[in-house]
Amino acid sequence: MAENEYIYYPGCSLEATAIEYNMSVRLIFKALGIKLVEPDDWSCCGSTPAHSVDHVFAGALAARNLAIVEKMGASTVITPCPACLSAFKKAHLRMVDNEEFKKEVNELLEVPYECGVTAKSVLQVLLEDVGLEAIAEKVTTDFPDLKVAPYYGCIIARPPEVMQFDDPENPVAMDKILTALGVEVCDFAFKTECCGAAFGVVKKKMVNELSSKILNMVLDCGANCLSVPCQLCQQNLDLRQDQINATMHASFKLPVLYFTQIMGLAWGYSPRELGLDKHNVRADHLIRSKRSIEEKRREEEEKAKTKKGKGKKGKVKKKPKAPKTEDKKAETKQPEAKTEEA
Amino acid sequence: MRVGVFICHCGNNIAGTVDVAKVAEEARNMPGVQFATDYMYTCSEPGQEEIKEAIQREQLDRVVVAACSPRMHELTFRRTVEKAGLNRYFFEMANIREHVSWVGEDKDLNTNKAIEAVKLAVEKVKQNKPLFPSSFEVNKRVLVIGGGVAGMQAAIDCAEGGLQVVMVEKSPSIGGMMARLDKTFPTVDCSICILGPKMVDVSQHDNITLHAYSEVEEIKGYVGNYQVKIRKKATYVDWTKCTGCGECTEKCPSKDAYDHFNYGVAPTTAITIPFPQAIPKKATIDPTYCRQFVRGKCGVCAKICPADAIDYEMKDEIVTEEVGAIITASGYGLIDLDRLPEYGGGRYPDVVSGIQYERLLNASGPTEGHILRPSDKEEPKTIVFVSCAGSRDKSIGIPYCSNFCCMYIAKEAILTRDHIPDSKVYVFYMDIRSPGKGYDEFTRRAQEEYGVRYVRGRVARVFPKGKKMIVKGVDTLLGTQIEVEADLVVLATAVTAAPGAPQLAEKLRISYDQHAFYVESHPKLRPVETNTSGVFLAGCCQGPKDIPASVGQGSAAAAKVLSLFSRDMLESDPAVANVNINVCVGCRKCINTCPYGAIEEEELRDGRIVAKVLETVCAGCGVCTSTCPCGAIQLQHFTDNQLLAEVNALCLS
Amino acid sequence: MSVVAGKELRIVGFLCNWCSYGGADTAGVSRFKQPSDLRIIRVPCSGRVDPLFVVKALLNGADGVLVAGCHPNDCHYSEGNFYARRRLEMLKKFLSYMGIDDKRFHYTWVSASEGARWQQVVTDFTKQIHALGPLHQKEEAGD
Amino acid sequence: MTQKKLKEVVQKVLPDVDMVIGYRQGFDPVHATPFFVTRPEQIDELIWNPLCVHNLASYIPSLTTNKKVAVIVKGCDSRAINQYLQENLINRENLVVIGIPCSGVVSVSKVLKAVDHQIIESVSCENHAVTVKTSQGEKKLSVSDVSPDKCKTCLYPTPLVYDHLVGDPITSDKEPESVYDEVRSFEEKSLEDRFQFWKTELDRCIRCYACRNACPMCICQDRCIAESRDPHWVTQKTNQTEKFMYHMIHALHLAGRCVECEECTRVCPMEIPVAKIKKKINMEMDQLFDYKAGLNAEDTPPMYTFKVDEETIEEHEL
Repeated sequence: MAENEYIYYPGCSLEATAIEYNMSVRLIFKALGIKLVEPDDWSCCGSTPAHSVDHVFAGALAARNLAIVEKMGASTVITPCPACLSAFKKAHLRMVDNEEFKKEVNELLEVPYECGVTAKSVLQVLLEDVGLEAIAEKVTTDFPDLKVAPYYGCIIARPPEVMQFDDPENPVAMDKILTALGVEVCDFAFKTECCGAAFGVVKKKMVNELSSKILNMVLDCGANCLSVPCQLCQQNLDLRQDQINATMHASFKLPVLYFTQIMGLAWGYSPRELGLDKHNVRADHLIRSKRSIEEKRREEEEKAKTKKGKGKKGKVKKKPKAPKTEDKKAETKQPEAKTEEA
Repeated sequence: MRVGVFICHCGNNIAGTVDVAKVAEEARNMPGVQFATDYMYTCSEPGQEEIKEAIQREQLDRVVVAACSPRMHELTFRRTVEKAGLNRYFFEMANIREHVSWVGEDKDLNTNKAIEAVKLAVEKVKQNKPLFPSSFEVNKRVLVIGGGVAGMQAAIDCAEGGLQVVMVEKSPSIGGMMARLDKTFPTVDCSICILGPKMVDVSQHDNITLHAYSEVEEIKGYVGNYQVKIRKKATYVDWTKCTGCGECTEKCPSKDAYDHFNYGVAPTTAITIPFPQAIPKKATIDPTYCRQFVRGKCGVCAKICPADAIDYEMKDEIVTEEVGAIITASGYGLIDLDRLPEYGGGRYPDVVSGIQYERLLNASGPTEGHILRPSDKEEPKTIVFVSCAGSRDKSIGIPYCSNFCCMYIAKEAILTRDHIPDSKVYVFYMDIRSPGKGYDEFTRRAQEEYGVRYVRGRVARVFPKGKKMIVKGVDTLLGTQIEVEADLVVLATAVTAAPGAPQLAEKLRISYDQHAFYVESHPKLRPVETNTSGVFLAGCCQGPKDIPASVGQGSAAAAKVLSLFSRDMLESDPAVANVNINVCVGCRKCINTCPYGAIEEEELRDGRIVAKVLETVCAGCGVCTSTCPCGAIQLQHFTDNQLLAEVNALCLS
Repeated sequence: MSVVAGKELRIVGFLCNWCSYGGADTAGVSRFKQPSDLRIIRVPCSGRVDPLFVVKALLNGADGVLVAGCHPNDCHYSEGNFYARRRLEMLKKFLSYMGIDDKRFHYTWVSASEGARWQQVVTDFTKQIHALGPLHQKEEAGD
Repeated sequence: MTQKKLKEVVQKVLPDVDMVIGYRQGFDPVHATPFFVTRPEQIDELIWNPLCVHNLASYIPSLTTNKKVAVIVKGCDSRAINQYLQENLINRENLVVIGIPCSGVVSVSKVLKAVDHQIIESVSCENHAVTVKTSQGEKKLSVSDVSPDKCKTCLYPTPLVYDHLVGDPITSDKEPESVYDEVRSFEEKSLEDRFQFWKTELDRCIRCYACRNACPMCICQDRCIAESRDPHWVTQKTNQTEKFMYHMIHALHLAGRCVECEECTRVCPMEIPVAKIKKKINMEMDQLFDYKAGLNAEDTPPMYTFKVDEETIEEHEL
């Protein structure tokens, strides 16, 4: 298939609740002159309750889509959704190193999957294929008020042997991209902490606690919004924020943006094109003041302060000023321990 | 041919899953077998007697013992048959324990497999030829690689035993890790105070030649006669002139060099003397920071040096030492803090490693013994220690226990309470491993007398909150999650093999495990020997161990060398290559492929060129034999016909 | 006596004394259970294994041949396994040309400490040979 | 004309050497035979035509140690000389190489087939054709129709090493890749078919060792392990196993050394395509180590050296 073209699997939620993620992704790839081709007749990725009930079935759901991609003669499929991604990768890897499983799965498929497709996240291809230079080149606008906490969620880099991308404990892919955009990225400690989305329906109370911890940490690290690559996190933290405020006696007002939306903004697209109006917590106040990067450069040259990292090892990050924080209850959910699969 | 076969029960180890009687019975029908029996413990005194008697009684001329691995007992039985008057190479072992009884469950299959193993050995032994070792002289000098406490002990013991010792230390001073420690457990003795005298002994002993800031470049030869090339790295300071006065280090303008000795707790100068008790106490320039090298101009040290010892033009120098044995005490490494991102390792200055903390505690450290946290040089009030930071963690490929962390954490905790009486000290631990004399009492003192709070559970995450570091973990005894607001976090970073350990092992031709720790000949019975004769191990290069264990191994290795050198001549293994000059066509392929250059040309009277093996140089790998097209050069004891006999025993049936 | 009919196939292994034979010992000491088919011939170094031994075994009745030596760079004789690697690779590529399935011959590296790896190698290779079945039933070694 | 030029060169060379090895008419018109010229008056007997098939280089290893020898080589034969030099089996000082660019020779057995084994009365060779006269009359055969397989894939018609070149260099019109087509097409057969093929071919082998004796690289000759008892690789049994074993030995000992002169096939009385076995290994050597035997004297045969990191060899999974 052509150089500047990707097979693009949006996944169910990007057609609905997370349509703005879809919009922004398509927009930036358009801007990059890269065509996104949807596989015809793509179906559920299997990251539904299926995988907790029947591995073969879940595998087959994923493999069906991979088989379609394979038939299109492509060796890579990209998806914005971490859940789809992990479903694809899990099924693929399992089929590769377990002939038996592969057979069972393919028996359920009209088109067998021959394990010739690598699934990648939109995040990964933007970082690895497109590259930071290309991303930085396109930047036109700077938003001085924007202070972003990069929140990755639990699965985009975990388990490492499955996702094979970035650091499972301290992912940095999104940080790099945001930095390349000239956005101020805060040192956010809860990058991969569980937001509880999975229990959204059954254990509201716990979810609220977990989410509020994350939002607290956002404030603690001096950020005023979150950037996410996962629509489940987005939905959970954005849609649920009022509920969290209510149950946790907090008053968060933290916009939860897709990193692709922030890219779009920095590249000069309008909030509407990027579907920012679709969020529950609006980011308008953060993006109201903006300037062209030329202005930015000029202003910065004026206050030419040189700050150098000292010593050999890791440069010293500036201390985040800790604003209002309540809630220091020891009761929290155990963050996902590193998975131990031989 | 009169072969005797002895099947060992090895108690139940073999007899449990192999019908030894049947094996013996089958053996009796094998062509050439004169006598076969089974015995409870063939390696026992009476067991060996039985073999000797049988050799006399049955006039056996070949012996096969089916028992454990030849790597275990081949030597034992070779001696036995020799005592009974046979050539020691008229013996073969069939491994029916490690390779049969211990790995197979089905008794019939095992028995059959054992029978075939015996058949194999019988066919081989019938092809065996008597071999006679030749002897060669030993160069009674020993090379010690590594100037840590293990290496120093080995060097001193060898030197005291009258041997000439060459010590190679890669850093500018000997002393190793122990020199960096503030105190030692469980006595809380001053580390450098007890190490210093040893260091002085090393430097002043007439029998010890010290090459500091040097590394082993290449090793040639074999036990008794090694040639070692040593690279003396350029220090850019003429050590024959340098008096160690230290003026240069005060005046040096580039003050942001990485301090290897202090593990980068604070920057240092480009020209340094690592620590006050350093031996040799000489300055070294780090060209990656020195302005003279980076910017091409500076020369301050050169100007102020009273001894005019600075030499920016200095180059590495290669010296060659000839030795008869090598003790490697090349020490260990520690994983980088960056490999522990969940603990903020490498990102937050107030998350330090145990060894860095030692330097913060130490009076000659960058903080002169005041515990000040790196970020703002304030005295921390709450200090959290995290044990097993990387150790026992499959997910980063370190499944093993680092051995001494539990103890030094207890020590550092105690010292912290001494330094800062009003401090709160927490230790997160998985288990407390304190199996040593006075060790458990020590960890208890930490808890009971010094009020260190031990929390049984792992830390999930460490992150900053204001000026504090939040340590988020679980208390498995209370069954709850806990968060501690700490001022300083100390990680007991996992012990790894020393950087470059595999490369050194390859030079030494010894093997290393998947974690690059060196492999001893036998985990229980030959802990300081390697499979390369003449090369011995001491200290942490073999695996994490504490000071007394390292010192013990140092002495043990020295003892091994002394006993090796107690003979003037060594016997060479006669299982070397041998040329049949009537067959050799002089194609020189063996000469070109021999890894040891042990084969040369020889011109016969009729002018024919044939290959000639230098017996003492040949190590017996047999590459020549599999290279020779006409089979003229044969590795003794593993000749084509011997291996073919084994193949045929298995295949033609 | 020979292989137990129906249960076993004839598999010959050439193991270097320093790494792989040690690895097999380690597997034994750790009681790592393995299929019983393999018969082990001990050689000083994988470099000693003339490809002709493999051919000889396969032609004379072996259903599979396994050669194991020290990992590259970790050869007790520093270079032996480098020669072995080239020569055995050549053989592996050649066998099937003569009509002998190259799956019947495998060479690999196992160090003295890799008992678990040895168990894996033996188990997998034995499985592979059983999948291929006996090599010699059809063609009789008639005189 | 080449034969004339050849004689002039030999005239020049002979005085400084003990012998010149060339060709002369054999026992019948279709057979040429090796000819050792030691005296000037013999020079006139020398011939050069497509019947000159033997690889004369095979003779030199045994000679150059104590004699000064000149040898006449075709392109293919010349690779043997380079290979000897690589393995320093000959003394170059004592060797004068007279190279002849060769536009292809004939396979005598193919010629005989072409005239269905009639007694041949005369043979005349003119540009790229041989005219064979038998009692049945004359038959004109184009050389390319009756040439041995090696000519069909010949990349080096002009000798790669020589002191004197007789005639003008010829460049090959063959595709280097096409050289191994034979192997590739054979590998398309099923494993079983391949085995059956060799089984039937090698079944004819009478272990006369002609292929070995004719092989320029079989330097062991009468010390060959196929005949020795120590080491005892092969028994005297005449079964398939031993026949396979013998030919495997020959092939593996030539790994990275076979110069593709195909003397082995030429001399086989049972018409077994012996060279076909080696061709496969040559292909592997080419693909694994980018090595063809006998191209230049400085190479090291790949089986006698190694790289610490072999880019072309990856570990085999089970």
